[in-house]
Amino acid sequence: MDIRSRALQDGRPTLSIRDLTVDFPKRDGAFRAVDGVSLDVWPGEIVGVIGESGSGKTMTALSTLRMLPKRAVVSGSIELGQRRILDLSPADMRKLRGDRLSFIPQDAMRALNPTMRIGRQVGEPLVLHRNLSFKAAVSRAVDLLRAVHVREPERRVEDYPHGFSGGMQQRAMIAMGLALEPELIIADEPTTALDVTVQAQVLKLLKEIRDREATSILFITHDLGVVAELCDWVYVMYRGRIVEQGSVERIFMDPRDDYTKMLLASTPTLFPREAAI
Amino acid sequence: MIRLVLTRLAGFVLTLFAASVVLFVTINVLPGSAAKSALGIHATAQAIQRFEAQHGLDRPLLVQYAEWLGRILQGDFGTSFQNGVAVGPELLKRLPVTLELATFAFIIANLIAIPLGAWAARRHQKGADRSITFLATILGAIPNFWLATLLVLVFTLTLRWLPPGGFTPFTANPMMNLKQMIMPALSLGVVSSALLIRIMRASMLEVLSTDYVRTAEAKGASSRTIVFRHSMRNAFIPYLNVAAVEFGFLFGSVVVIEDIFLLPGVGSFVLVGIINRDYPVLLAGALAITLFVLTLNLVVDLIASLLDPRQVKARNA
Amino acid sequence: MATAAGFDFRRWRLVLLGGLLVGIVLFAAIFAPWVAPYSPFDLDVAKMLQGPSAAHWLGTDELGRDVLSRAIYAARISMQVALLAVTVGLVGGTLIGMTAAYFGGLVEQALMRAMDLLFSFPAILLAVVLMASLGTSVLNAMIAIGIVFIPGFSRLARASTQAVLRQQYIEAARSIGMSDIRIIFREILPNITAPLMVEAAVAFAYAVLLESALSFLGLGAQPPDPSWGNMLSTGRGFMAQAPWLSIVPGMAMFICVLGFNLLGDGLRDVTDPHMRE
Amino acid sequence: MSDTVIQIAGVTKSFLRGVNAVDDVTLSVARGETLGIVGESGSGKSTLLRMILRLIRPSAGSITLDGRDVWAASGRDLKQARRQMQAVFQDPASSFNPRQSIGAILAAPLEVHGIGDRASRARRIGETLERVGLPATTVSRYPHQLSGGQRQRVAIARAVIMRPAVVLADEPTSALDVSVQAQVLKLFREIKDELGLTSVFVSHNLAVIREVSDRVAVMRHGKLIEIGTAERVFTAPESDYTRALIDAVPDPFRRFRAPVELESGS
Repeated sequence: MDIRSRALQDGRPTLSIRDLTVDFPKRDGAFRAVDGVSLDVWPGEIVGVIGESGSGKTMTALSTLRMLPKRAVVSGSIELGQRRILDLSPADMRKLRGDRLSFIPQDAMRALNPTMRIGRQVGEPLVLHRNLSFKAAVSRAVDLLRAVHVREPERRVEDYPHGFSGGMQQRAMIAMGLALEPELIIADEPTTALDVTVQAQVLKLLKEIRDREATSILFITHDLGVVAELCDWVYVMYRGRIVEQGSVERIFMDPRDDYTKMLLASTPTLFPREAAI
Repeated sequence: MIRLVLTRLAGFVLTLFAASVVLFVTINVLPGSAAKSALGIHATAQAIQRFEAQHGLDRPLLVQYAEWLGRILQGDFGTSFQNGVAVGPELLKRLPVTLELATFAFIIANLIAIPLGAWAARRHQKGADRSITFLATILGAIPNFWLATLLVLVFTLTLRWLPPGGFTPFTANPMMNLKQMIMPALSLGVVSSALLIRIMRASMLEVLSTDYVRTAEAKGASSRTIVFRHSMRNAFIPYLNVAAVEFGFLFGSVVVIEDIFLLPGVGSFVLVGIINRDYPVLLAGALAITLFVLTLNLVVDLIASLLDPRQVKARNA
Repeated sequence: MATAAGFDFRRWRLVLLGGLLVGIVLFAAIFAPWVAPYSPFDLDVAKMLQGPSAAHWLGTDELGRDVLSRAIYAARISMQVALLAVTVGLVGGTLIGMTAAYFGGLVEQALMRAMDLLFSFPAILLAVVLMASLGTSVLNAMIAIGIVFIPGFSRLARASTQAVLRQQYIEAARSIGMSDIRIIFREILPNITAPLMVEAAVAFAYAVLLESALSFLGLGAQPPDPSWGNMLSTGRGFMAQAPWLSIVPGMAMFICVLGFNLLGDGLRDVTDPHMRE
Repeated sequence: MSDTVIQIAGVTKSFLRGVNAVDDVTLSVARGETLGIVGESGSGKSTLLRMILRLIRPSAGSITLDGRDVWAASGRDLKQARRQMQAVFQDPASSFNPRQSIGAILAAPLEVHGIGDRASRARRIGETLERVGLPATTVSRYPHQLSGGQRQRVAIARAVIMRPAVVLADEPTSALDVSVQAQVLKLFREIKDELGLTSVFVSHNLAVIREVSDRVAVMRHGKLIEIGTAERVFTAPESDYTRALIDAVPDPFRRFRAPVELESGS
């Protein structure tokens, strides 16, 4: 059943990573954080990358944004649309970020500038990439905030981040990421810091965005539950490698790799396990 | 907002009051006798008694303090034990000198520290950062009164560009005033900048490593935009507070610098007061310098609060 | 923290460089009678104000005394004053800061208000006023400078203690019924010594500067006892004829202060957990 | 089985701004059972645990352990209460003094309560380490040399070395990866059964609470929303809030069948 129905799609994947390797040089040799990872994200698809700490999932995401620590040594290829990301000049890469490719981090409270009004922060991609004035960008930010269901956005754009709740801050980050209708959104554990009820709302919002805008989302997480709720396709990472990939149904119903099986067995659940058949 | 200012002002007044108590008590438990230094070592016992009675030095400390405070609040700082001159007007004459020196020194220190500190942080662990840190280490090890001496050696004795000292009011001769001010201001400012460079660098490094700077990078902001739009304001908030306190801490050096450059300011007034054990002079001078420092802290603190929306809101709530 | 792989020179280079400079000054101070070529007090009017020569490497002063020997003996006074002053500041400040942080509430309010007040006086002014009050002598200089240091150390000790108090091992210690005294000395003190030692090195440098300033103003060491401050003060009178009288004591202070500052910076880097790999 | 070990009656903790972190909570814990307390951030669950542990003083109400008021106790009674009740904290990074070896950390509670001599303490430490699945050589190691999972094993060792009657755990596995969490939870359950411990287990993770608890208390904004057997609370919640909480959990096995638990002999 592991026929990749998505491979039958026309055209090319939004994101295509091939043989990605990330090394961190140390005094004695190097630490290999990512080891030959290949993955694809197709248009309108939500792809989950799941792994425990140290699995290399975040490093894979940061490689795509070219935002790894400077001492990291990267090889392989990453293509976003037709662009070979690893070959771009720093200036061209900068033009891509926040425009064709946006990032939603884990901790929205820390990710928002405490001394800048929400509206300016949400609208800033338009200032950076479309030469809008901040005034025009803030009025666009009102629409963006409305689209992520922030109430009274006209008033809220004047607020500073500390006036927002955790869930609202994450909505603002998502609005910022959507500003220029990117081809790909990379989300790194965007709901881990949130309470479950708020998390559920944010996950619903992400699905809604995908359905509405047909944006592709690369979703990094350690939480199998979130993957089951949200993703179409899953990559399981362990120690820098992808150990298994498949549709979300296949991974959960018929895991093949021992590590995936162990992960599934370890996950606590509200729905008691059935007796062995 | 108004509440914020009022709270800070109240704190300022309270601190100033407490400082006056500390200074008064410290100075009035001086073991050395004021009478002896005023009247000479060979003064008779009666003469000393008469002197102490005349200046009220034989009464309880609390009474003396209350009276002194009462008079000060009316602008009367008493008369010098040494020469009977009224302290208040003399202090008033000296204040502008020290104010000018302090202002110049603070401006010089910040002009050096802010760009260098920010630049070092931006080039963290690169050549520029190492050079600036090295410079700060060297500057920080130079005693400011030695730097003053070296400046005189070079610019006065060798090059003969600048006068060795003295003071001319700016209104009387602006050029002369600046010529006389530049070496004292440099001695204080350059040495203080060493510490401020480190503070600015640390504040900026802190900000540059935050998640919101990473967000700006992920939005496609250039390194310039990141520094100027997203980092400066946030780095300034801790910088200003720490910088003002540290500058104030180092500002006591006016006592030495004014002595070296024969500046008739508050610092040299304090020194005269100490050498002659002239209580009214010493007290008035020390209080004036403390007032300088507290005012600087107050102003800077208010500016920093204005920069920080979290504080403005918290105080209003 | 030398690893099995060998001594990490880069990490320790500032400590080594600072230690070397400090070592030279300390050596001169301790072994002054053996190191100094002449007595610091021997007058020789025939040789007054002579420039550097083979007999007198750093020249002679206005009374024909050997400048090198006086500078070496001056190191003794500086080191004595600095050592005692830093001890007063460190012990006093640590006790006050730890007490304030541990007990909190009114005790903390009262202690820290008092420290803020003391800190609002410029350092030299406070030292000068205290010296005027105590009388001019080397011992009083030590006490005055020590008092100046108390607020700085107490703030640091308080902040460090508060950071430790937020750690769960303090809750763990309390929950097993450990006494306050034991928590303070066994759980807290060992974890705040590193920042205090760094501060002590920096305070040492500042103590040398303060002592010199006091002596320069005639409030510290009294002639004919040599101190860098009073040597510079006298030397300034002969700046045109004998510039070395102004340069030598300043250079000595510079080397000494630089040594302690480097030592402090180096210790900070070495003990800073962020710098560890 | 029904005798009460911990009785919490009308306990309230108010902080300065007039908000109650814990608001009039009454509940009891029976001997040998595990009570799970679940809630979102700001629900007051950790504050409640800390009040039982005598780390935060309640503004009102009483907490008794075996019939003795925990907060009124002093001297010997207090020492006795402390001995009966041990804690496991959340953060494996900060719950140990970084300057002390594991041996010194485990010896501390024994020393404080004057239990045994040097040799017998060392023996007891060795036995306890073995019980939590750590090698005897661990005594000479320092916290930063251990992994998160190993540290939580040490934390459990520290709690049970006193042979207490009650163990209070505050999010003990929240900072761990799921595979390690599963091992630590398994160890916790085993030790609890072996020693017949009574325990209170606080977590924001409903699934973890379900796995370890006999009874479950749900808290929100400082109030006790409902309490009952784990089975009942999770299958037939009485309050809308509990229902909403359960529905919000992204549980993989809501959509997909749960696999049989592995025989994790590791």
